[in-house]
Amino acid sequence: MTEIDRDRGRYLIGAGLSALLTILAFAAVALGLSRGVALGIIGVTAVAQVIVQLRCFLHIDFSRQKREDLQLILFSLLLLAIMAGGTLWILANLAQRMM
Amino acid sequence: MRRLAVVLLVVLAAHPALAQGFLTPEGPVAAAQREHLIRVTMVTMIAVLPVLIGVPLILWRYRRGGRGAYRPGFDFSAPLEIAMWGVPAAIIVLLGTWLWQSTEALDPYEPLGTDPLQVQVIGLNWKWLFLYPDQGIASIGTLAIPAGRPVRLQLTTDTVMQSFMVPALAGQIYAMPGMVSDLNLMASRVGTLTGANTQFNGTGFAGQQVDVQVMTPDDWTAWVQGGTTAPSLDAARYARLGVAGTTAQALQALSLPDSRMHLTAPGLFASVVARYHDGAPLADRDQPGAPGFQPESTP
Amino acid sequence: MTANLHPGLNLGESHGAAHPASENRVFGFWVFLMSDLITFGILFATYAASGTPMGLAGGPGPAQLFDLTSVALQTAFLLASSLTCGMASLSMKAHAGAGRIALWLLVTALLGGGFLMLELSDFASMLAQGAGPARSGWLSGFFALVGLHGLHITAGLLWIGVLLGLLAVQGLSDRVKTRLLLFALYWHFLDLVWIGIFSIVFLRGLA
Amino acid sequence: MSGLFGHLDWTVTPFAAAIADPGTNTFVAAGAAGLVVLGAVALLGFLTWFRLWGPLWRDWLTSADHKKIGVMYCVIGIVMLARGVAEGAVMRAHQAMALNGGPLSAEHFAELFSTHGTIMILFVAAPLVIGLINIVVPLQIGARDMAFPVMNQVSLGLTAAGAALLMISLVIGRFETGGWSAYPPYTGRVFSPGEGPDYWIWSVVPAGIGSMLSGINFAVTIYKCRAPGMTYMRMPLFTWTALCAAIMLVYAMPPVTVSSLMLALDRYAGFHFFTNDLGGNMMNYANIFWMFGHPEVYILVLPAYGVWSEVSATFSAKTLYGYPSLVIATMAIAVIAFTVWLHHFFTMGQSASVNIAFGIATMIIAVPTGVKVYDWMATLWRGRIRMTVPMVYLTGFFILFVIGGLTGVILANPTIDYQVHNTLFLVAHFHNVLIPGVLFAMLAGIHYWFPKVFGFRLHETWGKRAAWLWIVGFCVTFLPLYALGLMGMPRRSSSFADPAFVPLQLVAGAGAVIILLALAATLVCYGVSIRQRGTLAVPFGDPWDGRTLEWAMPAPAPEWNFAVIPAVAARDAFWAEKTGGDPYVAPERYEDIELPRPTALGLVICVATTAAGFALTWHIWWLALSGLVGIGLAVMVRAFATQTTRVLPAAEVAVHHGRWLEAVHTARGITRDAEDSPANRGLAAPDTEVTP
Ligand code: HEA
Ligand code: HEA
Ligand code: CUA
Ligand SMILES: [Cu+2]
Repeated sequence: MTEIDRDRGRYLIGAGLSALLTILAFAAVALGLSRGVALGIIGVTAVAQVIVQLRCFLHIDFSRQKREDLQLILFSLLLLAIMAGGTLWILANLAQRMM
Repeated sequence: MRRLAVVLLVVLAAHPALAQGFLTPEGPVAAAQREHLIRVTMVTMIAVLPVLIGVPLILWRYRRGGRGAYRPGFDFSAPLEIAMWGVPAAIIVLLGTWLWQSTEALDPYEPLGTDPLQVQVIGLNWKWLFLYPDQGIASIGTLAIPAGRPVRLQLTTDTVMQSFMVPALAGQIYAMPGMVSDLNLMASRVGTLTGANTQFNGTGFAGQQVDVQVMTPDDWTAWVQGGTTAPSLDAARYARLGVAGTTAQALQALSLPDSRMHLTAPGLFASVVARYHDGAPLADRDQPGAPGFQPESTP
Repeated sequence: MTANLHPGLNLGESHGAAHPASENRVFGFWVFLMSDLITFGILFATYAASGTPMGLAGGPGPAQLFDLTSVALQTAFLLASSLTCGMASLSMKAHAGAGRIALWLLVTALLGGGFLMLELSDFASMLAQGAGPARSGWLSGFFALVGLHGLHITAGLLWIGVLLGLLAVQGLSDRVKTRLLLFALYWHFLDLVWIGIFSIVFLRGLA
Repeated sequence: MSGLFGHLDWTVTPFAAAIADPGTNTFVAAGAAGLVVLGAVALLGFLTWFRLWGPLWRDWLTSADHKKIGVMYCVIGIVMLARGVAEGAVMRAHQAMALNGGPLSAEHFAELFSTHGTIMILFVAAPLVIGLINIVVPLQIGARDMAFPVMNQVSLGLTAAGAALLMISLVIGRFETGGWSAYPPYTGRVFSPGEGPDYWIWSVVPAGIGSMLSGINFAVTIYKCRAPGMTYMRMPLFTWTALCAAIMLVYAMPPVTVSSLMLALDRYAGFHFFTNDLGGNMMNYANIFWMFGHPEVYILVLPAYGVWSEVSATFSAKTLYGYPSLVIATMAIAVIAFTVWLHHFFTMGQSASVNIAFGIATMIIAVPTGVKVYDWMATLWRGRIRMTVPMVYLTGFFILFVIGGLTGVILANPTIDYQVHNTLFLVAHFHNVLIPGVLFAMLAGIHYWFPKVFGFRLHETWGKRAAWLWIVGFCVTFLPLYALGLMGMPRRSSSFADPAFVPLQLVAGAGAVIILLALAATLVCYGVSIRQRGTLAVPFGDPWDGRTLEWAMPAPAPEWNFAVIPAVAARDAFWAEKTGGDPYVAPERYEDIELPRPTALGLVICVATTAAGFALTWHIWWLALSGLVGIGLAVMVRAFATQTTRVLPAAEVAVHHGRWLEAVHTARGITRDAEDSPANRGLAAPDTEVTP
């Protein structure tokens, strides 16, 4: 198997997994599962799909050379969590105290 | 420095204007806030004074040609590092603890005692309207409260965002359209204080002040009584208040003898808040305080 | 330097000088995407915080407005386009020639265009129901978030146009290769954002 | 409503207002507008008369050289500073007379503080900081240029477009009146229907995008373009602070771009993000704005801290004390800065737990900041200190910034903030950190690196006069505001009713006069220095006995910075060579150097963006569309460019470098005794032992 074949395989696996996870998430809603269960499935499949695509499409992994990217992404996610999470916390708290 | 700070505080406190500031508190909340300010200032001095004193000394001693021994390679000292990180960290731990306690204790939403006087505050451009639902009166630009009784203000605005502040009593809280925020305060002594809006809201902003009259309970009852016989705050009068203008202009436009009015609609406050939530768009002419506002058109 | 060669790309050692030269650009572009991620994050948070009765302001909500089938189709289009975009990068790595790359790019553009048409027709039907961005704070948040993603897709289509032009004029030069890499990153990133959108906006709204 | 000229006609100029309604107020406005027009005409005349259009175009506007771009950033900063300082002085003069009134109208005063705040933060402090980073960082890390020289030009163009729009607002129409934070709903369409907030939006958005691009550029440059051997822990501290500031720019600019554009959607397209009705939520604006606004002030102050690190080590002739601590503290400040934004709205009504979390996070920043201050003190300690101009500023910084930081810690207590939020106490706090913290550092940094860019030193005596005037003027102007704030005077007040405020207001007004003198002294300093550039010249490039790489090359620095990329073996790379070997040896061989070709891309984007912003402000849709399409086309056309670099042959470099080395070897170095004399040609001799 050449390097190119391996790479192509990786793209195809990524697309297949992504499709599968997407179908799972949509099915959870289409089948009318209870809201809690559905949200759980949606959340898990979304995170899983992000990881799959980072791995298979964007070629991010734990290897030495990619570590810089991974660090950048993790740092960004930290700040994203602070900003988006902070916003939700603050606005929910304000809404609860003021409406 | 500590002496200087105290002297400075005393000098400032003797100043007539400070009757308005929280350094001469007229109620328990402002007193606690002042206390907190002094505590924080004093403790931070531990970290700050070494700089204020040390810098001139170092500059003198180690000036080129000065007495200090020259050690060009000096770039690390473990004890110094520990002190540099440790002392500020310890101070912050202390200050953080105080911050925690005092913020919980002084949550403006917490009533200061049982049976507080309920006052509803509506911010308008550029005046404050106070409603006393239990007494059935309203008042523009004047907040009269009895000394010694806790007061619970509930605030909203019927225009842009504002911030209601009475420094000598409790500081400030934002007021916003369609929302209700709380400010609890109490005055311990009789007197006249000033309140203001601190959130810029247009050309009349600087004049949006409030007379806070702290009265004896008897005087206050009499003041309330007088209000019930004053002209009533009906829909048309309220709509007229929405036109941007100062307290004085409003009183004149409504031809009121003083700030008081008879509050006939006890649900006024709730309806002002609800106006912004009824799912219909508000045209410019229905938005009090806006340049396009037309009082006649408001339902 | 070579040990630290920049990733995310499909250029191998075989590409010689193009490889280190593209390093800074790819890394810089990653940083840009992270900045863009914050932009989307703020809009996500705004959207999520506005899904309250106050934010809905008595207007229609997710249940009335969202069409699961259409969203599923859009998702399929975008995922497929991500794959074809990957195939374009792969053809470059395999030295398959400018024509093959251009073909894959064209397919990617068609799929992206299909996505955009579906999204716009959903927007149009929402507007027809009186559920435009001016109806409520929640709808403002919806249109800003989903619309910004749509704008990114549009920009991506323009970018494909430029790439096709470059391939035609300059062939597969090193500079063009780097640009292809950046485009691939961009397009995959948009698919990642879309995962967030269909999960948080549509599926959560309909669950 | 919107024909060929949108909402535009002659009556929107302040001249028309001054004719229709003569008075102090309209005359001040018309005078300011007149100054802008006259200034522009004078500049055009000057350029034409001295036939400078060609050189301006060739050497500056189309240049992608990081040093020139840095200088142009600084020029924008200084031009805008003149306006900002003038507005500050006018505001202080007005408030000194504002008992129940004052000379200016309330609206005019509101325009003043809004433009002043926007200008000072985004178009003075930020360009000076970004300009200085541009000039210094590649020199310090041994790079030939920024990682993306052309994008650097585009960043400059976007910032310039924002500044240009702000200047235009002085002549055509009115600016926004809701402060630099422009809170809706006040700035929404319903309550501010005019063009004011639109001017604000369209100057802030391009500047924000430009700064974000600068951040990317700096970050990649520092990550990827360091000379061999320049490991992270050998980078000069200014570079470290620049790196942290760059990363912050990348993450802190999106919020302001987003919040401004959301405000624009509300205003132009009837969205309901921040409106009163239909589910708008103005609290979210405050939330998003300060997600940018807070990190922004640390973006400004971190590079300033970097300047202090360089200055304190150089002028005490000593290694920087506590390098690892300083690095850790810098990173800590950069990260924590993203977790504190709520302290700008403690009084919005959220519960105690939220305020506590953000209050404590805010206070924690005092620890790393304190460490930095102590580290600089320890750097001076056991040094051999020369009281040069940058050191005078450093002294002012030590004493005054600590007070500003202390009041910051006070504000971080929600309990106290309920009292002093939105009062002059807050105004005193932020001027107290911004001026001694950021602007003193920029002045010190300019004095320090000026010879590297222009080849001659600045005049020491005038520099010192200016520095002391700044320090004294600052104290007299701003310290009284603390007291006024504690007395309860709200910020942004065009008048006040309490006579007790008058004495302190008068003192502050007098301070503004001293500040104007200081500005004048600064300008005199530059003028005198330019006239005496012959005696002040330092062609050998090392006037201060410097420690870092940028001092290892001639002054002015050549376009290609380094004849050969240096190999770095120690932290104070140049110092190590000076003490351990010979820094002035010819390299074994020279290589061809690739340099970016000049391009007009940045200029085109600048013009198109200015046009689009102006057109959007005035609803001139055809022009807005043309501007936006122009930007897009420019970028696309650029994608097709192939000849983007030119090659400087090794022989040419060898000649240039060789000539300099030869001159160095025939010259005699000076000791620090002669630092401030014409004998200082930029070659340092080992300093002799001085007896007390
Ligand atoms: C960097 C920021 C900065 C700077 C330098 C200044 C400088 C000054 N400011 Fe500032 N000001 C703000 C930022 C700044 N301000 C902001 C953000 C606001 C809030 C706006 C709002 O409400 O929204 C504000 C508001 C504000 C107000 C309104 C207060 C109110 O709300 O009531 C006033 C009133 O007098 C004022 C006064 C002044 C004065 C007199 C100066 C100066 O004149 C002081 C002297 C200047 C310096 C000390 C600069 C340093 C000198 C140089 C850099 C030298 C030049 C260098 C070269 C030529 C190379 N400012
Ligand atoms: C360069 C700019 C700059 C800097 C560096 C700072 C630094 C700090 N600021 Fe400031 N701030 C502003 C610019 C800046 N600020 C501006 C522009 C605004 C208002 C905007 C507006 O509303 O228009 C503002 C407003 C502002 C507020 C909001 C107040 C309000 O709106 O009501 C608060 C509240 O917490 C605050 C806190 C702090 C703190 C804790 C620091 C700390 O970083 C300070 C740390 C420094 C020290 C503490 C001194 C040195 C330390 C020591 C000597 C030793 C250790 C000390 C201790 C252990 C205490 N700032
Ligand atoms: Cu303020 Cu809700
Ligand atoms: Cu802050």
